[in-house]
Order: sequence, then C-alpha cells, then structure tokens
Amino acid sequence: MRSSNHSSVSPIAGGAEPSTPGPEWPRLVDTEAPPACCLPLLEVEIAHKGFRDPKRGEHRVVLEQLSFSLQPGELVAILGPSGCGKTTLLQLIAGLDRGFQGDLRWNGQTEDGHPRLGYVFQNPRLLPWLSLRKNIELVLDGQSHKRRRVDDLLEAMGLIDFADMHANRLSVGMQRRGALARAFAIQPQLLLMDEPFVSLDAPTARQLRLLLLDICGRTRPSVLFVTHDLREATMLADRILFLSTSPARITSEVAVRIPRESRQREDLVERAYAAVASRFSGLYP
Amino acid sequence: MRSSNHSSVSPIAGGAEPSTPGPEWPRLVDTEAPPACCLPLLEVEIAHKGFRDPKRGEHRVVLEQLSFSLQPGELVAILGPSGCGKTTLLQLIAGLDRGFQGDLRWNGQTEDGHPRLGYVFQNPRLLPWLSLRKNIELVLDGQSHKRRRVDDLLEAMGLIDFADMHANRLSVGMQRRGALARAFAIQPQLLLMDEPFVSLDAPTARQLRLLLLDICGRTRPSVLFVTHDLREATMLADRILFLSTSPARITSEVAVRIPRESRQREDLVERAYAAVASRFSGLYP
Amino acid sequence: MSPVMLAAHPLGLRIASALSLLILWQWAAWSYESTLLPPPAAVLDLAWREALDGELLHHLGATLRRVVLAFALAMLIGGTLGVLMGRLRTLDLILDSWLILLLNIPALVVIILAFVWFGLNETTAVMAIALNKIPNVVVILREGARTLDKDYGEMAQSFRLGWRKTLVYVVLPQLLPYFAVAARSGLALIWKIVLVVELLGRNDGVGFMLHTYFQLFDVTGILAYSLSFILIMLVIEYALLQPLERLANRWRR
Amino acid sequence: MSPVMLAAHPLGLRIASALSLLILWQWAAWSYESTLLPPPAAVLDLAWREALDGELLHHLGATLRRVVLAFALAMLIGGTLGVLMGRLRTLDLILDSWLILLLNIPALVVIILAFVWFGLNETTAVMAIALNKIPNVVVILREGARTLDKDYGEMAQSFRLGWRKTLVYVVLPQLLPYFAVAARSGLALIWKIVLVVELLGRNDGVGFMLHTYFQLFDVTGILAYSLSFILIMLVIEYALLQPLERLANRWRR
Amino acid sequence: AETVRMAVLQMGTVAWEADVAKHHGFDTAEGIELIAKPYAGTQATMVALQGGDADVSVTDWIWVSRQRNEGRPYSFVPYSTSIGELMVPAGSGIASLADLEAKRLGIAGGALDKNWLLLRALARKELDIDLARRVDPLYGAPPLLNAQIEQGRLDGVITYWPFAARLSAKGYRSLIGAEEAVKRLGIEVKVPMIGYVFDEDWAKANPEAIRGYLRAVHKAKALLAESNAEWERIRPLMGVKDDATFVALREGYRAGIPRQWGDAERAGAAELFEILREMGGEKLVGKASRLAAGTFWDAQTD
Ligand SMILES: Nc1ncnc2c1ncn2[C@@H]1O[C@H](COP(=O)(O)OP(=O)(O)OP(=O)(O)O)[C@@H](O)[C@H]1O
Ligand SMILES: Nc1ncnc2c1ncn2[C@@H]1O[C@H](COP(=O)(O)OP(=O)(O)OP(=O)(O)O)[C@@H](O)[C@H]1O
Ligand SMILES: [Mg+2]
Ligand SMILES: [Mg+2]
Repeated sequence: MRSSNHSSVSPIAGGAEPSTPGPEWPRLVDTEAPPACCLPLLEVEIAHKGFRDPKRGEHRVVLEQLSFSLQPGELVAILGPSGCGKTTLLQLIAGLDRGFQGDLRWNGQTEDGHPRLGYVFQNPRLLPWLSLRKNIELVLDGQSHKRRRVDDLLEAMGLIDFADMHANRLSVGMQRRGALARAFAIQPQLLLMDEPFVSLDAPTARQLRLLLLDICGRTRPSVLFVTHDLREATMLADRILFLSTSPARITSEVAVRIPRESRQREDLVERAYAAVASRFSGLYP
Repeated sequence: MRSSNHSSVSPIAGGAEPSTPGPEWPRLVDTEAPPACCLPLLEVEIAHKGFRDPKRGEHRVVLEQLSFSLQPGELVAILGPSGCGKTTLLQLIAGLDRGFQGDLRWNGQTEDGHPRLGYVFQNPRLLPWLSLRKNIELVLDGQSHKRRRVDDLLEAMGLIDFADMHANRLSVGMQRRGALARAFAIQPQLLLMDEPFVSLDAPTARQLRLLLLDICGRTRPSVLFVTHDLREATMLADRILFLSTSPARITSEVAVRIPRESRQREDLVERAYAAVASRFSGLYP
Repeated sequence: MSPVMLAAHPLGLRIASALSLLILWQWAAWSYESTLLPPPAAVLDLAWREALDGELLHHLGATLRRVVLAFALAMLIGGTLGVLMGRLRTLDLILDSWLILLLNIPALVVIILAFVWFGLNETTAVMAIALNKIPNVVVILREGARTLDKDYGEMAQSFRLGWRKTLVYVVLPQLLPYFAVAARSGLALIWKIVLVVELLGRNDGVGFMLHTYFQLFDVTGILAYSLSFILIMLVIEYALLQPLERLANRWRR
Repeated sequence: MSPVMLAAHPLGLRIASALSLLILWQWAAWSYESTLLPPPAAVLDLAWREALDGELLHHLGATLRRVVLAFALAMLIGGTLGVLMGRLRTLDLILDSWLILLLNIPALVVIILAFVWFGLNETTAVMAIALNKIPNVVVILREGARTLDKDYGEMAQSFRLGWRKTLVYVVLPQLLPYFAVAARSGLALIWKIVLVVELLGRNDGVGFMLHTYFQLFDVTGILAYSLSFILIMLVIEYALLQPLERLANRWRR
Repeated sequence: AETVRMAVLQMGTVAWEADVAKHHGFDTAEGIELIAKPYAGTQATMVALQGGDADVSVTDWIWVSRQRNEGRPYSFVPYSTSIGELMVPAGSGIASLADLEAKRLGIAGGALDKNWLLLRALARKELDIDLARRVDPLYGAPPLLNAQIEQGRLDGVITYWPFAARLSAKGYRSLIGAEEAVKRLGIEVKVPMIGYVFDEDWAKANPEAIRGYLRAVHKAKALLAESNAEWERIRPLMGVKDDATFVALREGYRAGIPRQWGDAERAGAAELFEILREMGGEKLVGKASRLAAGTFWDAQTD
C-alpha cells in the first residue's frame, strides 16, 4: 500500500466522467469542501486510540492521527479493511469509549451540545426479552403517537407481522431491520450505522437504502456509516472516507456528486461506482 | 411472486450465453442433473417445519415441501429473501433441530452415516472466554500437528497476529474469519455456511472465496452455503437454489457451469452473473 | 436437550414425586418403629390438632410475618447495594471487607449483639434477620451485575434511555436469574435464621415452638411445625415464584 | 461505567476501609463502655492468649476441616445435580418438591435427626452440614444452567465436541458466576450450619466454644472466636476466591 | 475396667463433679473408667445420650417418664434438688408474686419451663390468678435474659439456679425459689428434680458399670460438699470472674445435693407430676396421666 500523508476530496459527479486520479491522494486542505453550508456538526480529531491486551499486556494502536468533519445533513461513508478500527471510531463518536487521545468538537443544536443520536450497531443488539415493538418503543420518549410511528416504520421494514415476537426469535436479517427501525424511530440528528444493510437480500437492501435516502430528505440528519460495499457507498454517500489497515488513518476521501433525488437511478450509480472502483482497485493490499 | 410447482436446473455455462429463461420455472424432474457422479451425500425432503410463538400460541409455517439433494463434492448456494427460513434449513440439516416433518437421508462415509460437519453460523459463535487459537484447537481431536494446522489457517485468514487474543476482542469481521477457520480446520465432509463472507472488505472476501475454492479442490467437501450476494453465489456455486418467502419452497434452481479452475477469473464470473441476474431481476417481490 | 416424553404430564410427575416421598417416609417409619421417626399420619394428626386449637396458625403467622418483612428489607437493601458494588469498582473495594465480615459473622453473634444492644423486641428481631440475609443478597447480585452484557449497556447509553428505563428494561431482565437465586435461597436462609432468633428471644413463632419440642425431644412436634412451615414455602414456590419465573423466562429460546 | 480515579490504589482503599471498621469499633467500645462491647484490643488479646495455649488453633482446625469437607461434598453433589436439573426438565419435575423440602427444612431438624439416627460422629456431622448446603447449591446452579446460551450449545453439538469438552469449555465457563455465588454464599452458609452442628453434637470446634462463651455471656470470647474464623474466611476470599475469579473473568470486556 | 461415657455441659455443674471424680481416681477405685464428654448445650447432651454417644446424661424425670411412655426405657437417679429461682433487682418493689402484675418477666426455657409452671401453680393456688395472663412474659435463652435484666430491660427473671447464682452475686435477690414453691404447693419433702439419666437396658447389661459410676459421683459430691479447697482447684472450670459468683455457685451446688431418696420423695415426685401435668398439659408430659413406672432406678439400693 502506498504511504500517503495527504488526501483530498476528489469529486465524482454522477453522470460525469471521473477526473483522472493522481497517483497519490493529497491531504485535504479545505479546498473543494463537501456540500458544506455552515458550521460542521462534528469535528473529529483523534490523535491516538489503542487497546491494552490484558493477557499479554501489549498495547495495540488502532486509530492514529485521524481527523475529519461532518457537516449537518451530510451522508458520509467509511470504508476500510476488516479489523482496521471502523467500529472503534463509531464507538468513540457515540461517546461509548472515552479512553482515547484527541478531541471531538460538537456544534450541536441540543442543550448539552450533543445531537440526538441513532446508532445501528454492527450486531443488532435488540433486547431479546422484549418484543420487536417494545424494543423500538423503548427508545422513544413519551410521544403520544408512539404506536403509530412504530407501526409505520415496521410496515416500511416489512416487519409488521412480527411486531409482537420476541426479538431473539427473528431471523438475523429481520433483527437488523429492527435495529434500523429503532435508529430511525427517534428521528436522530446524527445517525451512526455500522454495516447496516448486510444480511439482507438484494431487493430488501435496496428498498431500505431508498428509505434511508427518503428519511434523509425529510429530517436531514447527518449520517456516518460503515460499509464494505463500495457500490452502496457510492449510491448513498456524499463523501467516502477510506481507512488504512491499523493503525487506521484516512488514506483518501472521495466526494460523490450524485444529486440526492437521482440516487435511486441505477445507471447513474453504476457509472459513478465504476469511476470510484477503477480508482481504488488494488488500494488494499 | 409467481406460484410455481415446477423448477428445473437451468445450466448457465461460464462464457456461454444463458439459455433464455421461461416465464415459469418448471419443477426439477431429474433431467439435467448437476455435476453428479454417484449417490447423493444428502437428500433433503422437508414436508413441514414451523415454530410456535409461545406468546400468542400461533403456529407459523417456515418451510414447506422443500426437497433437494446434495452430491458429494458439490457446492450449492442458497438464496432467498430475508427471514424466509434459510438458517432454519441449515439448522435442520445440521441436526440441531429435530422438530420437523420430513426426512434427511444420508449416504455418508462415516460410521454413523453422518458426515463430518463444519458449520459457519450466521453469527460467529466463537467462545469469548477462549483465545482465537484455542477456539479452533477446541474442535480438533488429538491431532499431533494441531498447532501447525491452526497456525497455517490463521495465517491464511490474516489473523495470525491475533491468535492469542480473546475472541470477543476481535472485530466482527475478524471473528467471522475465525469462524471460517474453525469450520475449515476439521476438514469437513459437509460444510454448512450461513452468509460466510459478509462483514468483510472486498479484497479480503475475495481472497477467502478463493481459499474456499482451493480447499474444495483439495479435500472435496460438499458445501451448502447461504448468501444474499448473487455475484458470490455465481462465482462459487455449482448450483444455486432460490427460496421463496415463507413458507419457503424452492422456486428455482440454476446450475452454474464455470469450471472450478477458472472461477478466479473475474470476467467469466461477471458474464455468468449478468446472465443469472437478468433472469432473476424482479423475482423477489 | 430436554426430553419431551414425560414433560407432557408435569403435574402428574410432580404429584407422583411428592407421593413417593411420603411413601418412603411411611416405610422408613414402619421399619424403624420408634418415636424418633414418627409416621406421616402421626405428624399430620398433631399438626391438625394444633391448627384447630389455634396455636399452630398463630405461630406460623408470627414467623411468616417476620420472614416476609425481613425478606423484603433484605432484597431491597441487598439488591441495591449488590448491583452498585458490581458496577462501581471503588464502592466494591471499600465495602468488600465489610461484606465478607458480615457474610461470615455467625447468625448467633449478630442476633445476640442486636438483642443485647437494642433489646428483645420485634423490630430488633426483624432487623437482625435482615442483617443476616443482606450480605447474601449482595454477594449474589454483585456477581450478577458483573456479568451484565456491555453491548446492551452501550445501546442504552447511546440511545439515552436514562437510568430508570435502563434499570427496568436493560439491567433487571439480565439480573433476573440472580434475583431468582437470591429469592429462593434467601427465603430458605431467612427461615433458618428466624428460627435462631425465635429460639433466643421471642415468645412465639415456629422457632419458639421447635425449641420447646426440642427440649422435650418430641420429634413428632418438631416435624409437625417444620412441615407446616415448609408447606407454606411450597405454596409460595409453586403459586408465586415458579409462575413468575416462567413468565419472565418466556423469551428464552 | 466504573470510575478509574481511585481504582489506582485498590490495596490502599481496602486497607483504609478495614481500618475504618476497626476505628468505628474502637470508638463504639469507648462510648459504650461495657463488657457487652469489648474494645478490639481486648478481643485481640484474648485471641492471642487462646492461640498460644493451643486451644484456639485446635478448635479453628476442627471447624475448618468440617467446613472444607462439607463444602467440597456439597459443591460436587449439588453442582452436578443442579446442572442436570437445569437442563433436564423431567428430572427437575421429579426432584423439585424434594428440593424445596430439603431447602426449607430447618438445619436444626436435619442435624438432630442425623445425629439421633446415625450417631454423633464426625462423618454424620460433615454429612449433615453438606445436606444442609446441597439444596442451596442445586438451586443456584439450576438457575445458571437454565440461562446457558443455546448458540454455544449448538456450536458444540454440530462440531461434535463430546460431553467432556462441552462441559469444560462451553458449559462451565458460562456457569462460573453461579459457581462463584455458590462458593461464596455457600462457605458462609456452611460456616453458619457448622456452628449448629458443633453446638448439638461435637466436643470441639468454634461453634462449641461460641456456645460455651454464650452460656457465660462472655462477649469477648464470642468475638475472639468468631473473628478468628472470619479471618480465615478473609484469607480464603482474598488469597483464593478473588484471584481465581479475576483470572476466570479476564476475558470479559 | 468398664468405661462409662458421660455427656456433660462444658463449664456446667456436672462437669465439675466429673472432674473431681476423675482427679481423685474415684472412678478407677470403683472399677470403672469415667469419660466426660463436653458439649456446648444441654440439648446436645441429650442428643448424645439418644444418639448412643454417651451412657449417662443429666436431665429431669419428667422427660424420663415421657420417654418411657413412648417405649424408650430411660431411668433416673437423683442429682440435684435445685432447679431455679425468680430473681429481681435488689431495689425492686416486687415483694411477692402478687406484685408481678404487668411486670416484664423473663422466663428461661420457654413456656413449659418447670420453674415457671410451678410458680404459676403456686399463684393459682394462693392468689387464684393465672400468672401467665398477669405478667408480660419474655421467653429467652438464660444468658440473654441475665444480660437483659442487668441492662434494666426486665423487672425479673425466672431462671435456672446457676444463672440465678450469677445474678445473686451481682446483688440481685431471689423472690422465690422453685423449691419453696413446691413446699407451698403442699409437698413437704425435698424432691430432686434433675438426675443422672441412662438407658435401663444398658444399666441392666452393665450392672457393675452403673453401680461403680454412681458410687464414684457420689464420692465426688461428698467431697464437694465438704472441701472448699477442692472448689478452689476446680475454679478454672467454672468460668467465673469474681469471688461473689464463685461462692454463689458453690453454695448453690451444695444446697442442691439430695439428702434423702425414699418413698416419701417418690410420692412427692408423683404429686409434683400431677401438678405439672395440670399446668403443662399433654405437651409437657405426653399422653400419660401418671408418672411412668420404673422412671426411678431401683437397682442402686445395694
Ligand atoms: N426459535 C424460533 N421461534 C420462532 N420463530 C422462529 C424461530 N427461529 C426462527 N423463527 C422464524 O423463522 C423464520 C425464518 O428464520 P430464519 O432465521 O431461518 O431466516 P433466514 O432465512 O435465515 O433469514 P436471514 O436471511 O434474515 O438470516 C423467521 O420468520 C423467524 O421469525
Ligand atoms: N475491547 C477491545 N480490546 C482489545 N482490542 C480491541 C477491542 N475492541 C477492538 N479491538 C481491536 O481493535 C481493532 C479494530 O476493531 P474494530 O472492531 O474497530 O474493527 P472494524 O474496523 O470495525 O472491523 P470489522 O470490519 O471487522 O467490523 C481490532 O484489531 C480489534 O482486535
Ligand atoms: Mg466493525
Ligand atoms: Mg439466517
């Protein structure tokens, strides 16, 4: 793998031919910023994050010198090799792990500065002792039309028939959809998703991607999601971040310029995908 | 979805144009059998499998009138909509659930008639209190060169550096590779895999697919695997079974005729994929 | 894993098992033939007579009241403390040695000291019983709290469930088996301690009566009183604990 | 969830906590000023003298031997039975009512009957103690066995691990917290019962001495003997149980 | 020599006696070997007797009679006439049973305790009241009751004589003893209440042993009745801290040594049984209406 100190946002517009990729990705210098409007929702600057292996006392660096920012309403995809630290990154952002060096700067709208967070974990993490419906209702505060909202979401996920089943009796794909429904239900301002559409058959996955776009169009959350599927990233994201193997840093960053309203058009996505893919073939060793 | 009583094995040879698909998939009548040689390893004939929901006392049918057979050394992929019963089917075949009507006929080589089984579950199911290496050694009986074998496998999976870590400290993708290593380690005669290559980045996934093909070439296990990725199925499988939504039955069956030794050739796979995909676009409602 | 064959008649099996116990006893009584092992009928007869003249019910009631009060107190205090100690390492370090002290201090010592310091009254009695049981509950629930699944905790945290919802929907369901253990072994322990308390300084209760019969070496009386109380425990078990547990475990596959 | 601030000095915290207990006691003794609450020094002094003339060590040894034997017996039998009852519904149905009976029968009754029927010897004593503890272990491990994760069981089954490997590597690690509970609350329970046994039918042991001192109402003696034994329990806890538990729980995140 | 195993209460009076017998070789002189087995509670000595771990123990004849009625032939030889006292604080205003009205009274040994039953019988006879309804009773373990009255939480206690002796050493006074109650109930002779108890079958099978044993302990008794020096020797066994308690225990013991054991005493015992049966009912004495025949050991009169 090429070692690179710099990456830049290389825009790839839907329909347009991709600009020819340089041999190295120069570092982002705030030129050609993503569809920015104002203050970023979140600025991530992680200097160092590691884990101590309690068995051998060894310290393994997982994230190092990783920084990027997330604009309000922006959809950002993260790609990277298996085990490089993507989940760890999301955990840090969600505030679940404070044992790192670096800084997370929020420019939030809520009273405590942190945005309302929806998290789709890599494993569904539905509570097995609650029914599917209860799992979703749980995260909602005393809204009045709770039940309606949950029903609508379950309907959209194709799970309405299973609403009263205990979560652990659902198939993995169904649980995953349940977890999506849970994260969507709270109308998050920041949506973190860790490989949200795996374990779903192609038609269902596509339908859910469109649902996500629909929701983004309506409530405009910022979305940061991990995926291993470059096609999916191309279709959904405004920007794609590529991570290196651990210690993970951002090796490159690509802006995808497919307008939101045309992202369901497979031909546009396919063309943009071909452009992105050709550039990155062979990037991972 | 079209209701169909008959399905047939439609061969799709790598490189050759696919035969034009009929509007309905006629039932398999033993014509044009898959790359058969002798007695099938396993004949599955499931008349009925359902679950009782303990909460509402309702009985849900999951599998119905599902039958197929698996030849020795054959690679068969199962595709189907999320929640249709794929995992349930594998569980039945693995003998983990005997509460069904129907029959499993084994023509096995081992003393008890059942082949040596390797199972890659949909969740990795590594024991979190054991290290990765111990997890794999656990399933091996007192072989002498145990450690060598495990090390070789971990090396191939890119996990050798993590061999002594507790399984629950690995990333999900690493756990998945561990589960694959475990199933490969015992040199199974029958390999059941439930979405084995999800949660892996594209290069790693590809590498492991090739590893699987390599193992199949050497020890010739029969493989039955579930996937949602038609491209993956096309690349790996001799035959693809499509299941309907629950109650799941086999709606169609496609033989992919890419020779084993050319399956790493992306162009052949892509062409065969295009053929299969065009036929099945819109099959799932 | 569980065979289904006989499970179809759980009630039948239960009754058969209880009956066989009775038959065993009767047979042993016959072959032993001594007042040191009276037959079931004799015990039943005595229990019946004692129940009629009101004594038995009075003593059972007194003991039951103490058991219930001390149980509720111990579960509440011990449960809270146990969960906190399981989660907060510092608190655990601070209270750990106190806990082991209290856990291993003989019931007798606690009871004597309590009686001596606070007098032989009902409140002291209930307190002394609860104090004997609390460390037990703490130990059980601390262990449970340590095994809580981090995944669910993270879920609760990121969705900002707040402590109340987290407690009720995330933590307690995971602690349920430990509560079941604490309740069941706890009722038994309390009932053992209440006997000592009643022996040392109460005017009524099953322990008081057991002691009286013990002084006279009247095994029939001892058995009549113990079995009556065990009967109450059986009713609590089958009418309350087991249905509750079944309900709470329905989700398990 | 656990704060790290103070966790850096766990030993210091422990010692501080133990010391504060001592100080509290000394202060209470001063302000109470009565033979009913002797100061720590008096108790220590007595314990020391009793240790020197060999009596204390003899009694401690006798009790410890009984505790250890009964403990091993109870954990073995109770553990096996508990796991089996948790997994096999039929067995559970059959033994359930016996279990509750045994669980709730007063220690006193079991001990008296055992002594009267089988004679006052060491074997009977240990048996009687174990018999009091077994149902407790059964209840705890039965609950544990019910919560076993089906996923891992299926893994073991499909890879044909065989019962031995399944037990050692799949089942026992999941039961570990329950074993820890059974061991800790069990040691405490046994130590409570051994006192009754020694009161009723042994010529030595801490229980024997405690009651002798009780007859004389010598609180200093009572405390000296109880605390000596508690000290042993503390040693077992800190030198054995806790390191073992830490080792076994190292895998938890 | 035949061995005789004797269950004794650790630091109890019987243990002193046994020690004296052993120390002076009274047992070997009588052709037996006495083994005193210490136990921590009175109940434990009875468990030992019934569990076959001891040949002799000490308890009352009511228990013996009850056992005989149920087919277990234990037998009784007098040990002491003392049983218990009603103790009140020195400055207490309580001067008679009548003054006990609504007082908090600690009662050692429970509702069927003989001291308590005798006092109730006396109150009924002399005052025509049921003491059980007049006082506020608190049943408890004797050491605990001693502690309670010393803390001022009780107005009086009815307790066994060794505990009463400890109280009297601390300045408490005896309002009335059970012995006096018996006398006022119309039984003129001193009836021994507790005694050596053993299995009749064992005694018959080992006549030499039981005879030798009884002679040995009577020698010890005689020595303890006479010699203060002997008391000084056994003082460490008594668990006493001060001289007053020591003396109280010594005199209490001496006062209880039975002097007479003839037909008059046995007749008195039968009368006493009648009174206790009336007060304690079936619970205390069992189903029998009379003192069981053979309760008192006869073979000793040789
Ligand atoms: N233990 C169970 N109790 C009740 N219903 C169950 C149980 N296990 C599975 N099911 C139901 O059976 C159906 C099929 O489940 P299965 O896990 O086999 O689906 P799948 O095809 O593997 O789906 P996915 O692609 O999402 O993994 C689902 O509707 C599920 O709810
Ligand atoms: N609690 C932990 N203790 C020690 N190491 C850990 C822990 N959690 C994660 N790691 C290590 O951190 C690295 C990154 O893990 P992470 O789960 O973030 O990877 P990932 O990028 O999400 O991978 P995947 O695509 O497989 O999900 C891995 O090497 C993993 O072993
Ligand atoms: Mg991950
Ligand atoms: Mg599945």
